[in-house]
Amino acid sequence: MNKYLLYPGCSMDSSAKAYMESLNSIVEPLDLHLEEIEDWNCCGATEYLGINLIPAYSLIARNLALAAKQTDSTRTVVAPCSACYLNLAKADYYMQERPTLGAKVNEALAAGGLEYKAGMLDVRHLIDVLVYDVGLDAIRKAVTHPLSGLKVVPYMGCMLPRPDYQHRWSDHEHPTELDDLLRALGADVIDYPLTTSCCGGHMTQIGPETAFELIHRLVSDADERGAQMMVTVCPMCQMNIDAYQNEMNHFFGTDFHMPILFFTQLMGLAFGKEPGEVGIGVELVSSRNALAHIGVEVPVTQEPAAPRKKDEGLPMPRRWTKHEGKKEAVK
Amino acid sequence: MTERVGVYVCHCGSNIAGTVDVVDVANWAAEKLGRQGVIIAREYKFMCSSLGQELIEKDIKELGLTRVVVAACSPHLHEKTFRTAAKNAGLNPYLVELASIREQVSWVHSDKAVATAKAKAVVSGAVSRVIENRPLEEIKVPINPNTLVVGGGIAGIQSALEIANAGFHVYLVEREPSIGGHMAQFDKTFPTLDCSACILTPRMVEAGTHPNITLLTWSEVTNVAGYVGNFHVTIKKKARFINEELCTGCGICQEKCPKKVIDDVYEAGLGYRKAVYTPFAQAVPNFPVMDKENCTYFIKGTCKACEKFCPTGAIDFNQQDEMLHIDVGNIVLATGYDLFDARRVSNYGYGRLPNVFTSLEFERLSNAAGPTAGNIVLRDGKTVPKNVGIIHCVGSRDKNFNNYCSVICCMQGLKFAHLVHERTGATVYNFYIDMRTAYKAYDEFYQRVLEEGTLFVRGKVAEVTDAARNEREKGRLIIQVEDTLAGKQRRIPVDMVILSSGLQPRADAKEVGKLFGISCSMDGWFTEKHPKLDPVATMTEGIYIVGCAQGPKDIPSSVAQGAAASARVLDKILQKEVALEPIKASVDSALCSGCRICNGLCPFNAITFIEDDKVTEINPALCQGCGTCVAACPAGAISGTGFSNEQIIAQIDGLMMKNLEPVEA
Amino acid sequence: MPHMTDERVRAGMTREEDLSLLNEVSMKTAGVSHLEMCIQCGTCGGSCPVAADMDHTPRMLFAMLRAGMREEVLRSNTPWLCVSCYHCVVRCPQEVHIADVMYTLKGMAIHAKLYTDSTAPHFSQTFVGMVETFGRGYELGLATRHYLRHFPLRLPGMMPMGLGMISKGRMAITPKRIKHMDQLTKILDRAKELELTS
Amino acid sequence: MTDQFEPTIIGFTCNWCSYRASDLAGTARMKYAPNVRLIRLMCSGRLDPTFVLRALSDGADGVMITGCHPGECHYIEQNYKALRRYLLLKRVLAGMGIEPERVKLVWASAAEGAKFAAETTAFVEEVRKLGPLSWGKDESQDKHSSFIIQPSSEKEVPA
Repeated sequence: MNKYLLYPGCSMDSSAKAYMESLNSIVEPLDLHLEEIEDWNCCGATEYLGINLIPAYSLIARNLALAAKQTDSTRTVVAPCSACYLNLAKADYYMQERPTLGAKVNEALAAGGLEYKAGMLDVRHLIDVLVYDVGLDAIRKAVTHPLSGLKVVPYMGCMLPRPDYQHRWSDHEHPTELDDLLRALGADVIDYPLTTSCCGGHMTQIGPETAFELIHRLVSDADERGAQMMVTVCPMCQMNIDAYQNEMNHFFGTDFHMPILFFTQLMGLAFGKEPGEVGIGVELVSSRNALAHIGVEVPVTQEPAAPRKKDEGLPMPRRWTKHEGKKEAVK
Repeated sequence: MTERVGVYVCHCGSNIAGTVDVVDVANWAAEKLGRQGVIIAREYKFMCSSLGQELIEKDIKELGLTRVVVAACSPHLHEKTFRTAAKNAGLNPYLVELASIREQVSWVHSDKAVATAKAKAVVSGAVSRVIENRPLEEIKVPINPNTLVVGGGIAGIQSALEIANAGFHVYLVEREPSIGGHMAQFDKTFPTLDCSACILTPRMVEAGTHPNITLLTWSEVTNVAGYVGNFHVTIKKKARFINEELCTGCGICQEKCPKKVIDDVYEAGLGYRKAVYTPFAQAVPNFPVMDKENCTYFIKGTCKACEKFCPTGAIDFNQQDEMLHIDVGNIVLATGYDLFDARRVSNYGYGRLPNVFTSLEFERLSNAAGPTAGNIVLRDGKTVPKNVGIIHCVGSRDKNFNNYCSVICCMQGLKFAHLVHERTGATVYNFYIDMRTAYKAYDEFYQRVLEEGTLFVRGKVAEVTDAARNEREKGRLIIQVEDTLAGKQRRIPVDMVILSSGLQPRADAKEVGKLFGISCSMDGWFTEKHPKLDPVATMTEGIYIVGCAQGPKDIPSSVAQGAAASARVLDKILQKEVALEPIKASVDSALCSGCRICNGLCPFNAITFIEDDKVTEINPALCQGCGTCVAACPAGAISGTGFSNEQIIAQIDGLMMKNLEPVEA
Repeated sequence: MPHMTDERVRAGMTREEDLSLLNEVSMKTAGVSHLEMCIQCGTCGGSCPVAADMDHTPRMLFAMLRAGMREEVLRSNTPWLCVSCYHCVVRCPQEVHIADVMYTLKGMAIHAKLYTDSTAPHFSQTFVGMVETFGRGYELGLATRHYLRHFPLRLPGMMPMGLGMISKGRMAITPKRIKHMDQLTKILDRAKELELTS
Repeated sequence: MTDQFEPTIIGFTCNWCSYRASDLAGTARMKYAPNVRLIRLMCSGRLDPTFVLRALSDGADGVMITGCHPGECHYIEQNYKALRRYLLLKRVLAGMGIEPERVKLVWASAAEGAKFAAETTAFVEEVRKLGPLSWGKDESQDKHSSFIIQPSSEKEVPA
């Protein structure tokens, strides 16, 4: 049994409610137990930190302090939102790196009768827990409706793999966790070089033209590579690419139609859930056409054998993995 | 017997006397330390001058001093001076003790009263200690005139040749099938653009045929015992599956071998070799080796094409690894470097984007004897690039990877720019943080490459991507960088990217260091005895480090170090014997309880347990004198000369003024 | 030596007290900033996805910090454009906590009232206001307030999207409030006092 | 001069690093607290914990142990043994009713004269704060004068 404390974050019951619904649909097949932190508050997103220091970290730390009171069966906090995950992880890390910050934040918490000893919780993102704790094997076992034929680009976004205080991810630039998970669901995963490029963050609110440029880069490259949809792990990424795609099209005079779903929605579908159960349909850029590709009967196609390397071609180096031993590197 | 101690307090001009009341210190010593045996205490302007030394020598002879304390500077400066003076006067040099009242007192304190008081304590400590000193003799051991050189790159070859040419025997051990090292992979060498093979192969042949050099390739050192002058080395000669007596190096076996393997070593992964192979045409020795892991016969039990076609019957599938035991007096380590694994910098796309190459790959690409016969082409094997970007500092000067500067990359980048320009006419960009061309004729080469029209962008490249943003970028590699001199971000589309990967210590440098009893720096390079004044020696006597094993360096420096180490080795050989410091540990077998606590403590393997007698013994020649075992022995059976318990305890008591008369408050 | 100071000023050199700017920014940054370690390599400026819209690249901003150019730095739009993508942070060879320094500079600019475009600071402040009132984010309230103030002309174009969000239940009409708002208020009030004393 | 307590401290140095660091501090004329008196060993691994006890029983108020940084030991790895003994020693001291903070381990390379000076001064201040050493809190003052410590009375756990 996998038990965790859940920090949902504000968007999970509003703009990203599809994320919450689909998450609820997969806890049972994966034997996942999520206990919500009581009376959690907003993490401050990327805004609070830009205004002040101690209040911003105290705001975040209140959640950590509350979670610390619920650690009877687990000390791992799971956040499905990348920004929330980063803020919680960052507060925990900096309160240790700068003890004076830690002391002041605790002084503020004390005013509310709370305290938090930095380092006592593990802050992790939902996909981290799914890939490394639940495991790809268990996920593969739960798949009843493989997504074969669905061409997806995995979009990890920025705040998940970076700055990565606790070294949880396979890479900062091209992490493979989401690729691996989508492959386990049977989807056709397209190598997406922009997988950790920025969606614009809060720039959709304060500098829309800057944000449109970033959204355009992501969507046009995904389209260029033949993706039928993008798959994300972060409410802000989903919101920016989904809700602002239309405006972006107006701005550039383009006509992209690139749906973006949460990875949990695809997990739900692969586990045999109905589209309505996993929040499909609330996205503004409809995923209907894309999902038709797995709705229709697609004969199982044999993967074509890799063509024999032409003689004049030069061999490629092996791909590097984080866990590769130093010795193997260069003989 | 009561010792007769003389105390000599140095003024060092005003260096000491300016802060310490030296007259007071001398008078105090004569008065208060009399019970300790001090019979004379003098102060003098410069004790280290010949007059000062004569003063001591005269007192030793005339007053019959048995112990001498000189309160002056650090023992690291003048201990030897005063020991020699004592020796000249007939006193064992180890009965002299220095009290450092300059570096430890006058130079670091300003209050005269406080400084004088501390100087007295320091003198008191030295007096108490010197009484416990015992006469010691330097240990002399003979030197075996044979030398082991490990690593057959240019540094090792140079070192071996120097010693061999002087008439002494050298064992040159190389773990690859041929000597030559990284230099054999290069096409041209900077800044003169000499053909690498043209200058290297004559040296390789000379080393391979030299009557004084025993060449052991496809071999590795597995064990080292002994000490300077007397090392016992075990070498594993890996089975080649080729009878070297019969093989003529004709190459038919390689031709007939049906198994093609990617050559990760010599061709840097960019080309193929066979399962039986010599890495390159000019290999020394010219015998091939069989790569057991890839040979079809060893995998499937059938094939033997090589055996069938070998005209001399030299193929021997039954050959076994062989263990050789040799004795040498000195060891030179020239184990070289590994190339930084550029796949770790994932934002540069090596391993993901086909047309990103490493520096070693490019060396092979541009080499006339390489997989493309020197044609600089993309990974498709045919397209000539029109735009090429060369990225400096890949994995170097970066806290995420290696902190240090890899020294050669700037010049290497310039060399690549020149070669690309010369052979393809492509537009070439160099992306650098700082241009470092500090060596003879190096900056001139930079000027030349500038003249040729290479474009320079000062900025560490942020990423190499194939995610195009416009038509101009489509289908190409885009180098995204801040042009820091223009203050603007640029995206430069190119066809080929070359990563000037840094150098890093061999993956097994730590284990190799342990094998030879030398240490590595934090970065993993072998640590030299002194970074400036003794860069080729190590803290372990008789072991020398040359070339990139000691740190990143170019060919001229590697050659210079190879030669320098040989001079040191020859110096040792010609002395015929070596004097070892008599600071050693020894076991009193009567006290040893055989508990073996000390057995695991010695990193120099000086401690052995004698099963028959159930006691531990220490080999004085191996012992380096650290004293760790002395401190650990629960029975007090181990004593350390020069730093005995008695000496140290006495010094503590002395420093705490427990030796005064009458006891002062 | 008063004439020395005059000469320094005439020579375009910065005043002594401004040389403390770098240190001040470092001290106000969460974590250890490593700002003093910057080698001006430009990895940050090269990595930044929005560098084109910045008046100074991050690297240049750090050079200006070193030079004590307080006003120019705090007026720069660079920190406000930072999207917190952390590309520069993980790539920086000197481990400078660039994104956190940007947060610090925003705070200092608000405090010194030195920002040029008020959109971003107002957005942050509106957001913070919502959080301090309800303890949770309130997207509808935030969006309407923000757009009315800064992008009134963009509103009509946004309506279909906004309506879509509301009709699909992705934007709540009323804000959610946490149970122990009083506790959060007390914590934040104390934190603000501590902020002033630090 | 004020009446503040001036502690006496014995410092053990390694011949290859920290002793040279103290030399360097001298050559560079860096001023530091004069309360520390140094003893040179070949290696911090030579430090028999009983030396520390002897120094304390002789009247020292604190002991500073210095050696090469981990990984930089002249004798490969003997400073790690010093570290182990140091940690053990602190427990022993606590058991004897002596503040373990009276003993401090400092790594200083031959290049770190400034660090050596700064650490020395800092340690003197720390010991000054602790006040004069009194042996065994519940024992009488004069009892310890008969407590003579000889080396090699301690057991060591095999490495």
